[in-house]
Amino acid sequence: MQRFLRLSVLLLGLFAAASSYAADAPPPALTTEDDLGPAIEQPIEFPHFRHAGDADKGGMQINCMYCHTYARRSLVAGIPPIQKCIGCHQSIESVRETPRIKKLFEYWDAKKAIPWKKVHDLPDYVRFSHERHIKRFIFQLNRPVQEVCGYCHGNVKEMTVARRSKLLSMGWCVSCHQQDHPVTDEGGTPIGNQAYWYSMHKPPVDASGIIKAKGPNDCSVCHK
Amino acid sequence: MSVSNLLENWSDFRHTHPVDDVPHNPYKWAMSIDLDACSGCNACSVACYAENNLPVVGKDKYAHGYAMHWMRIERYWDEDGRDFPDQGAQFLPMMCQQCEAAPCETVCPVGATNHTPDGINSQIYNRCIGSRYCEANCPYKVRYFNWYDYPTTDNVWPAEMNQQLNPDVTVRGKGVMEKCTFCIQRVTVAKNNAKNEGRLVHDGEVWTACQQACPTGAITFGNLVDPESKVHKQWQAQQVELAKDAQTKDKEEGGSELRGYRIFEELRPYPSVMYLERVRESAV
Amino acid sequence: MSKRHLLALFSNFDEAEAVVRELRSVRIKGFDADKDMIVKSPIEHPEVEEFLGDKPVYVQWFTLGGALTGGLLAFFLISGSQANFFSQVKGGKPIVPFPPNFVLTYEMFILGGVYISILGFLICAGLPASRSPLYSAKVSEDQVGILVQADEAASSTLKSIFIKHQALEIQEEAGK
Amino acid sequence: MMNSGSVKHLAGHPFDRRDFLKVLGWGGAAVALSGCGNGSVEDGKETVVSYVETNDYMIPSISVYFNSTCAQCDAGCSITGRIREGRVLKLEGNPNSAINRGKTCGLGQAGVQHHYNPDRVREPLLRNGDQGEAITWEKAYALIAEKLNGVSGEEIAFLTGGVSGHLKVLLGNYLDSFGSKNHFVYEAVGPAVLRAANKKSYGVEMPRFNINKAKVVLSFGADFLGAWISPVHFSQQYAQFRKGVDGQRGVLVQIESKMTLTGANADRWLVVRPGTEGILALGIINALGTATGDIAAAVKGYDKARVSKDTGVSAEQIDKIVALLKERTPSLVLAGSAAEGYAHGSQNAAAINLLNQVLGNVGKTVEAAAVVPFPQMAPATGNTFALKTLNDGLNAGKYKVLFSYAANPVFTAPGAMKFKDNLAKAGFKVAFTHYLDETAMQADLVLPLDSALEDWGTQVPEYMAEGAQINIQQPLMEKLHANTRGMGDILLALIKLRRADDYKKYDDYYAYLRAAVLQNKGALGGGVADDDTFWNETLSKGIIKLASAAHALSGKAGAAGLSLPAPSAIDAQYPLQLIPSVNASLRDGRNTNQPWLQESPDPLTTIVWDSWVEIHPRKAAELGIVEGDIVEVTGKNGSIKVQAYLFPGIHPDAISIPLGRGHEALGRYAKGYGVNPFQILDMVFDKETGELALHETRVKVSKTGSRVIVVKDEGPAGGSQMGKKIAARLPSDKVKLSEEVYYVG
Amino acid sequence: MKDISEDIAWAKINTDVLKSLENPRKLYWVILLIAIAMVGVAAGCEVYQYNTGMGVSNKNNTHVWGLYIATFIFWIGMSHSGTLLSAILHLMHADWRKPIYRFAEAMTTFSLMTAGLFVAVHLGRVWQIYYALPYPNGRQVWPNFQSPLLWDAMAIFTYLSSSILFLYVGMIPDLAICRDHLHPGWRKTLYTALSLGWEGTDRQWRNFRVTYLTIACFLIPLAVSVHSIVASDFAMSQQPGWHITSFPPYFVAGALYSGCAAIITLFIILRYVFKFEEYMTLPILKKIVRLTFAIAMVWTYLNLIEYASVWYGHDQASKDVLIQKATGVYAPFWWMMNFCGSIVPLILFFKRFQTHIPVLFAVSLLLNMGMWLERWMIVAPTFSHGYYPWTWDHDQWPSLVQWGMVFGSFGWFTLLFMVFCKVFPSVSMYEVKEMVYHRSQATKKLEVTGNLAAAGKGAH
Repeated sequence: MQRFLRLSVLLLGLFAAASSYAADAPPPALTTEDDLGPAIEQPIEFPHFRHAGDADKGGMQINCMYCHTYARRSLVAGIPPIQKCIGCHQSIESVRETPRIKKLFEYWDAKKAIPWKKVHDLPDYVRFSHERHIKRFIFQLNRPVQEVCGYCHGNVKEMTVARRSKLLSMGWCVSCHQQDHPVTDEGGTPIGNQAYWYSMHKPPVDASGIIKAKGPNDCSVCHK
Repeated sequence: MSVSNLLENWSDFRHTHPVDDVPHNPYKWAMSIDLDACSGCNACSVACYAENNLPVVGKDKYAHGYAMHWMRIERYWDEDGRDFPDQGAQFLPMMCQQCEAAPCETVCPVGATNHTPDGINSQIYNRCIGSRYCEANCPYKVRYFNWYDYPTTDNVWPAEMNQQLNPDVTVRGKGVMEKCTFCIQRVTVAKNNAKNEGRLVHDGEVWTACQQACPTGAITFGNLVDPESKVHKQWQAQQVELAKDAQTKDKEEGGSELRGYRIFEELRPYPSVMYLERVRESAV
Repeated sequence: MSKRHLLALFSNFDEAEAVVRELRSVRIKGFDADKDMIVKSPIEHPEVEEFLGDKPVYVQWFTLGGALTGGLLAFFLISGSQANFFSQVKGGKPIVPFPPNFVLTYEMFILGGVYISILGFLICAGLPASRSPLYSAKVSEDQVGILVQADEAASSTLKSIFIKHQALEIQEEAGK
Repeated sequence: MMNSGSVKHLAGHPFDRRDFLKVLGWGGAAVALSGCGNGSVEDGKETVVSYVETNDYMIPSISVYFNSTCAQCDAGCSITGRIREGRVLKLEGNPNSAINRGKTCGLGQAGVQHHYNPDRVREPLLRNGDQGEAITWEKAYALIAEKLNGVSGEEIAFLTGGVSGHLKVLLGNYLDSFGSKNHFVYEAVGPAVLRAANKKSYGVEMPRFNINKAKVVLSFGADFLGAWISPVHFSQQYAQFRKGVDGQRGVLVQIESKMTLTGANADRWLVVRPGTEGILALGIINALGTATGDIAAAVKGYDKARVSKDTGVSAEQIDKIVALLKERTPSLVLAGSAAEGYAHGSQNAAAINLLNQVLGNVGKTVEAAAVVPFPQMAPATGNTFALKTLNDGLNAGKYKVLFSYAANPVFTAPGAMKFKDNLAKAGFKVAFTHYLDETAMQADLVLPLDSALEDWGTQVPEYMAEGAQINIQQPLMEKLHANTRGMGDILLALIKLRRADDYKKYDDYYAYLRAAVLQNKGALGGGVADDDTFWNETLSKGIIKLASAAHALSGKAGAAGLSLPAPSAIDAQYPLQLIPSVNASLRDGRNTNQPWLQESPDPLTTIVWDSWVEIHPRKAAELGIVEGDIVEVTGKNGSIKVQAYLFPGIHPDAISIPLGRGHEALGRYAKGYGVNPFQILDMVFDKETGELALHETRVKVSKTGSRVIVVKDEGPAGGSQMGKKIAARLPSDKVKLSEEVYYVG
Repeated sequence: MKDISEDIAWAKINTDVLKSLENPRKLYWVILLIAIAMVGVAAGCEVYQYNTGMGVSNKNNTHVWGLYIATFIFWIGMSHSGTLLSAILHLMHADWRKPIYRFAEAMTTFSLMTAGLFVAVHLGRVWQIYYALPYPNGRQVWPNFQSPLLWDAMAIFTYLSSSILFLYVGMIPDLAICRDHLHPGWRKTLYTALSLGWEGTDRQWRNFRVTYLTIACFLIPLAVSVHSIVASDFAMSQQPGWHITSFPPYFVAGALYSGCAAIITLFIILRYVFKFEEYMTLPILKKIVRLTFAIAMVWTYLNLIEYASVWYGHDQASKDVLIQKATGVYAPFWWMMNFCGSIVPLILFFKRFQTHIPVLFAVSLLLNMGMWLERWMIVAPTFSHGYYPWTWDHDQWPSLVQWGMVFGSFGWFTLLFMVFCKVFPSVSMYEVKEMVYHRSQATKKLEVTGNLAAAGKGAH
């Protein structure tokens, strides 16, 4: 009898715990979770750490958007045209004869596009806008570029060939979208001359008068 | 968080849409279609095929009722028993009416079709499991189901043709329900541009594919909330209100001389498409 | 003091009843009729309970608890999940609508009731049980068995009572 | 939507521009819903191909827009292509053009399907028995040179559809190089009779019709909303006409024997006995009573009773029309192809034009069109008389080498003409084509063309909406197939073989075109702008607007020479008149291989993917025919079997079969769908112009006994609303349009 | 031969019933093989449909639902009679239910299992069916609880699991019998495990009785709710011909009706196949038949009410659908349904047919066909003749794939049922004993009062 009482209490407890988890589940801290994607072999082993890495580690601290120039104005970050690589590298004699650069010039001379492999690939029914996220976090909230890009792309400045290091699943996106981010300065002035509107809830105003809002929760914003 | 969220925002969650107060801000996309201008030429329908990656199902499948025309042009004859249709025919472009109280939304078991804050009845293809309840409950029968796998096994877009596919619109595989979305991909682009400039979308900034093609300009699309928009002005001039199942003007003695009406208003789906009645000359 | 089990089989309830009454009335040292006697029968027989004396059943409390938990849990779980980050707006309906949630609450009320009743039954009836030391397959056929547990000293008294009432068979636990 | 900003960015070297149209790796752009069987793309394997070099405005995922000209029909609408990652995705109207003002028709929308069509010819093909053998262009040019060697100009014939602009100039020069005058311009369903009649009545072939300024439009079979001349332009005018100039809504009365799309939109659709449109026009003139002089004399005999008897239109109805025409001015009378497809078609058209004259519309709603200041570029308009001449010549064995471009006479010539047989008599046949159509199948050498969205060119529309304009055609994307060539490039290559010195300075047709335009910079409105700026601006606008004078318009043609035959008696053997109808999207059948058009329901019958014969329900009941019966339509020149559709909008003594289907070649979406009524047309010609009288075929209809389910959008309720308020309608005296808010365009 | 209306030996009950578990007759194998073949047909259809797309079932954009949904409702309805027999009649102490309720309950369970399959078969993307399950997931998206389909899923899940539990709990004493009286082997192991150590002690019986009663009490409202929720799939929609207030009771009546008819069919089959003549006696059959007749009349009444409310109602569209049913392409089926549902049961009114097995067999099949047609006539005509005239489609005819799946579902049901009958006792032994006991007690009392010499109970 005792045994079964214990069993029942246990079962009931599990049931209650599961359901309270289901209803009250805190957003899993997915933004920090690492989920390493497959290692990818690129036609040219591009050294991100050299270009974007910190100076003390031999990097040149080039802004991500110097090369991924489309990110701030379109859905995709884009791969720069070879033109861009050549623009710098034709005057950098020191590395001219290294195998990677030689390969680059081979492509350039043949006027052939480099068949880069996709690393961060979302399903085709997802519409992810680099532009919106960059506008929001870099230009409005003034967060550092590498940090902002790193939310999704991980610590690229220490990578050679970029490798996916975040989950990029829907739940992972949501974990960030459902957090409150400031949309106004104190006193309710919109940051960056932005027009804000909210779908269902009036966003909460905190003590300093800053309004914070969640990211969009409307399915059709991200799904096409 | 959810239960506390529930309790904190109880009144929000109990808000009945669209009956209680102002439902949409700052956007409510709506349309008006002037049947007197519509010539039934089908340009809108073909434009829709081009914009929204609609598959051409072919003769056999069309015969079985698998046509995927999100926008269909219906042709009605007079029913006065005369030998010849001497008042011409009646054309009606019919597509998803983007109902405010859409019968399709409530019945979807997985929530693949929801009401957006912009007042569009969104269809999330990747969420759809194909129960087809939405179409069963649609009074207008304007939802279309992918009965076959058109992109692959049916090879609707053989090599080269597939390069025409619009990358902003998902190509639907088998088992998915689809319908007119008011060209939501165009709306999204316009909203993005407006946001960058810190403003709202202007009237006329976003056109639906059908509207853009329509040679007679019978279709007007815009933001019903914006008092300056054409569509708002038309709805206002026709005294058609969104959240009503019968318009005040129609209740007046002697009937209305305004042309605006919505189809099956009395079923209370509160459609977002207002039609303007066709006019026929009384002198001849 | 070690106890021994005795199982007696009877051909009908009348005989079994008589045995039980006698066992309850006689005082035998080392044998407590309320605790040490179990009647096994092939069918459910309400009279057995009458002559065995009033023993309460608690299953219904499990039922009540289960049903209420199920119902309440359903309502809050559903309402809570409707009010999550993705509030699915349905035109013409509030995000947390009552009629559908009540329907589901009703179903979960029953589900909880049934599940927990079964759980309660298993607990109260002591199932699954390890097999008792003495058992006869005849009990599941057509005979009524009385299993007693008594001090060794009392067993002969008990046996005589059984025999008096035309026990068809008496099984005795092997001595230890 | 329109990102006009990016269009301005066009400044840059033209070579670059073509480079930018390169297709960016679009693996990721072919969006798909991953599901069972459709592999997910999330395997990190997919490649993303970047540009080698690029310009600032080419941003992946951002669309750019380039202007060009629609080549789906000859109306000359300007289009704007939406281009993303180097692929043209969609065509919209170019708002700069007065012809279509940013609008398109369904046919125009399907232009991308012409471009991406899987059935396009990709290599030059040389006949080898029944097979086409792929050869190189060098070999093809050499072969042509060889075949032309020693052939006199008289023995060379060049058959084309309507051509204009620099292509026409180049073609003319090429023929000149042989001293050949044998340029046959053929259009199967062009308004050739109308041109002649207009020339006589108004002094110009193609005046402007201001539907938007008219209060009443009386249209004798002119399907101006469907397939007549410039439907997108007229549709826009029609929308304005419906709103009215001063709040008075325009009234459209359509008079025809088979309801067209325009007829379906009319306030009053009058069914008229086939061929008696002219009689009705004269009857109306008579009833108006305002005509004087020889006109009055000419119409004297056309009293209401006779007209009513001849045409089947009741006297009461004529009175109503007359009253309407008297009350509301200006009006506009249009003579359409339905009135012209008879042996007396020219007479019909003249009588109808006379009505315009009597009503005083000439100069008001019928206006002179602008003159194109470069006559050599003005469109060479086609007709069927040209084909007949060519056919006779072929039959007589006059031609050794025949070139064919943008025409498909094997499909569109009446079967009785035996064009296919006569074609075989030509020694060497070269077809410049996009598809292996019926004519290309008969050719000895097939040369694949660039699609209209890959090619350079200029086009001068025949129907000028406002001032004169030249349309620019430019590539909207990189060539899909390496071995196709633009028609201009081919002609340039061929002419270089003849007159190398004159043309060697032009590398390609693009260079020729650019040079030719810049040469006339002043006349083309370039002013003092430098060449590159002017050229780039021209390309960015997509059209060149020309300042030019209008033609002189005469409104006093009178009734001289007008004689209309009495309606012919019903032929006992072939009692029905066959009306081959021109469908707005399929027309003469050149676009049939575009699946959107095949699947786009015919507006009136809602039938898709097949042909049908329209029969009036009364007639059908007489013949015991129900919908879906396969009937045999037999004329003097053969018969075709086709499904029946009961259609109330047709004269009971007529039946109608749409043109455009019934291909035996062309491509997977066209071949084997429907029947080709061209094949059974009688060889009757218009007495004045020699044009083929399309509507003069007489047939009989018999059941074959088999029956099919008609594939159409309309359900079993037919066109009935079943008492529900779905497509509603109000009489005009109940509506105050002037109080409404409306927007046109 | 003695039957259970007389006093038969309890040991014989055990032997008779246990005999049915072993050494199947040839006929059993024949039926089983046919059933497997039928399931094979359905499986083939499903594979084809899964790979090619739902289009092969020949539905279309107007007729989005077809036989799958109709058959789904049919099987759900079929399940109700088990509950009726085991729960309602249990509460009413109708002891004639005892020999037959076990298989009726099994029928409930298996028809629910069959119905559940149709939900999956019907989906366009069955591989995504987990989207419809409410479980905490990484996407943080929940299904739409407003959809009657989800209520359906919930109700069916509750009903199915409760029915299985009810069936199982009621079977525990019998499993103990099996354990005690079978030779060692896999069966014995199975029964030992499943009988949970049941020994028929007073404590077990006491709690058993209360639990059984409680679940029975729950099952009744549950069964009613299940079919009224299925009715809500239609009644909650807006379509003409579906949006009818009387649908829930109408569906419930139809459910009980088809279930009773199915019980008659299975009764006759089992009686013959397992030679249960002594247990499934004609008086019991007569009682079921009378019950069926009563329910038939209730159904007929509700059916007529539905027609009447549509006919006198104000909704022209609904009226059109009704007219379409009676005169359109579906007319033969609609009239057949009315004939089978309302006219055929009148035969049961005649006493001589109430125990006439061949007639009853035929009638019960006809009744079930009528009920199946009823479901089809609810689903299809509304699609073919809905609100929007332009999309009317009167010509839709289900393809062989649909028919194959419907056909196969009967095989699936039979398969499950036949396997059940061989693994578990299909007659409740302990309850038959109770029945026999109570009857003999009653007889004894009669004998005592009538001073008749009496033997004790039992056969010894």
